[in-house]
Amino acid sequence: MSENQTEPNVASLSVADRLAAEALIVDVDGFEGPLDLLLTLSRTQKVDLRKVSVLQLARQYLAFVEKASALRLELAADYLVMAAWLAFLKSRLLLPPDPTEAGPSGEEMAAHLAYQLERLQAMRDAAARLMARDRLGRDFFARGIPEGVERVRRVRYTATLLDLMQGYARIRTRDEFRPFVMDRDAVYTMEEALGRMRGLLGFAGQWTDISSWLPDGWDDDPAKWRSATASTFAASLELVKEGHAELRQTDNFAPIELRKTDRKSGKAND
Amino acid sequence: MTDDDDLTPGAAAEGDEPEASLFEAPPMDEQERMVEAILFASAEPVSVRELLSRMPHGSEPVEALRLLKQRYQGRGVTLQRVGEAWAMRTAPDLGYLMQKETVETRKLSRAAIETLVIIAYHQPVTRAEIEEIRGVSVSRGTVDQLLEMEWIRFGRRKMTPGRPVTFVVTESFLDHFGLENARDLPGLKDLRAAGLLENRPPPGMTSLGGSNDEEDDSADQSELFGD
Amino acid sequence: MTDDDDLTPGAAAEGDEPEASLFEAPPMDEQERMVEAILFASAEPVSVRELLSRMPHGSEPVEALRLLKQRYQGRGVTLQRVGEAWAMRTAPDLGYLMQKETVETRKLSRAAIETLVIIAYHQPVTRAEIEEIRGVSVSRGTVDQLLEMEWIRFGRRKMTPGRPVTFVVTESFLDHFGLENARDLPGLKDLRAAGLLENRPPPGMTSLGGSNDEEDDSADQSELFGD
Repeated sequence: MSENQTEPNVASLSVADRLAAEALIVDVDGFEGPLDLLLTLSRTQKVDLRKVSVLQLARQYLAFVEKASALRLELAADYLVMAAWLAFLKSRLLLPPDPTEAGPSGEEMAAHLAYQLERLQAMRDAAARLMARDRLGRDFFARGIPEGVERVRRVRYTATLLDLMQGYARIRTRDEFRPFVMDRDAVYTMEEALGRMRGLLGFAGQWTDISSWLPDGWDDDPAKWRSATASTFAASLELVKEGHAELRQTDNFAPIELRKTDRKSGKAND
Repeated sequence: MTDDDDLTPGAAAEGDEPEASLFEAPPMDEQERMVEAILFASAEPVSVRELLSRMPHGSEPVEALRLLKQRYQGRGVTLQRVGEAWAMRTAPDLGYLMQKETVETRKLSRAAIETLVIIAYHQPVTRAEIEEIRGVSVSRGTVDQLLEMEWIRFGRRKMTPGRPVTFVVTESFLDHFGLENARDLPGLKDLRAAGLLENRPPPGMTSLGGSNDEEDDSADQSELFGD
Repeated sequence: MTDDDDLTPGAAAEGDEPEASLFEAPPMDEQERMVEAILFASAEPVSVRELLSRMPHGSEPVEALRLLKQRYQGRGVTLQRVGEAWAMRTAPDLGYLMQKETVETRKLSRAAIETLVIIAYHQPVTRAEIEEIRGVSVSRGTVDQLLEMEWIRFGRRKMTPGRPVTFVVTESFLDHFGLENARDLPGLKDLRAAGLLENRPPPGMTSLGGSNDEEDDSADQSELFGD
């Protein structure tokens, strides 16, 4: 439908318009989209944007697109979408309103387009004013030798109760799992027992309970007592074997007694 | 100079505790010296909060700033408010003496300038809204460039479908253009009065939740530019 | 402040022509503003010659410097001579404002935790005893750190040869860990129940050593915290 209507319109463009359109075609890449192009076109109307004739603008735009396609310029899809929309708008504006048709009226659509153009222009004016302001590093300046703020870092250490507990657990478990070594202080060796008994044997003319042969300080702690007793008994057996002593036990679990051998005699008991 | 009302004690209260200090605060003229030294030393604006944290307990930097601003009135260096912060800057009329210090700012493309301005005047604004205003899609590079220059940053998401991110301008944008705050943008009031800062939906779109959008916007804007 | 004599007109004469200029030089207070702005914005100290070259014809920077120096006397910023040049510097007595203290919270090292926990469980305990329990020597730094944090302190000397000092935990240690007294520290059994001691001890070892130890502990502790 736009075909038929745009044809005569192209012809009706003023010379000035046509020159403008041609100029535009040359820098088509320079436009920031269809709205920018429309804004530029509207300037040729030399009117307040609020009074711009959207119908005329639509014609100019469509003519521009027409021209561009005639010159085989590749127009971005945006431009073509806008062209289609403007063609639709134009038809709405030209034809009497159809009460059965839903949607906004041509006037509403035109008003919105005018608003968009005005808003874009307003932003451009604002941009010009903003960029013309005094600017830092061009018109006013910051301190040239800033004195940096020295960061003083203070470290605060923290720990939680859980950290403590884990630390304690770590220490305790480490103790429990150190490589196994015999705890020597609780062990009375047979060599020690033998040495001690050889020295004392000369005084043992009478039967004496071997528990009295235990060294001092080894009878209060059960572990030490056990060790000393065992070693003393083993040492006694060794002395008997060597023939220096004899042992006897009068009954089961009775004390084991020992004395040195003066004369040749057998063991008292088993 | 017109915003001395911003320096009322009320404005200070926000950041600090309503102290009954154990230590006596230094005399006000000493506090003024302190603020002077801190601002002088920094090339960047210094916030009131930062001043408070660096000055002795019980100090009133806002009052000190007020006095200092008076003292530097008309001098070669002036006290300039930048958003929530303050900076010392040379007087703009002496810019011609400073050719040596002039820094060549990267030339911004027209697209970048327009995008920046739309963000400044419409903030917080979504990418879709910027595109709607410019009538063309916003290239990623443009936004990246502005973000990199630290003139814009992301604002909070909009409460509309898809929760799109918004853009707002930064303190260093204000600093660069010598603006005390975003309300001081040239012509902002007129533009708003003319209805040119509305996010007016195309006709026929209204029923689609466009009106909701508008409510959000005006709420956001009045929060930011509110006066 | 002691070098005001450098700012006598004589010193200025060296660099510039004593001409009766065609253009009228700006008023002195304007020149003062200019010097102020130039010194403020310059990235390095500025010589009188440089000031002359940047200021309008007929200006007298030396006089302007003298006035400016007076103006900044006693302020938070001072005008200082740096070799042959001039610069603005923050007043030396306000140097402390140029520091910003940040507090960083860090976890106590494993060595420190172990030392601390041994002191807590075995107090009063000598350094030699700590080393014996930990199986490694205790570094001076670790003990100093704990002393500095005020989590441990010196207890009385032990009545053993050499009368070594002992360490005990402090009130603030108890405070920090929410303990009423050191006896509230969980025992080995509690730790095991809580799964902190997962591995089973060799059979027969714990019942003996463990219980003894714990008895020892409480004996030691009651000596200190006794009630």
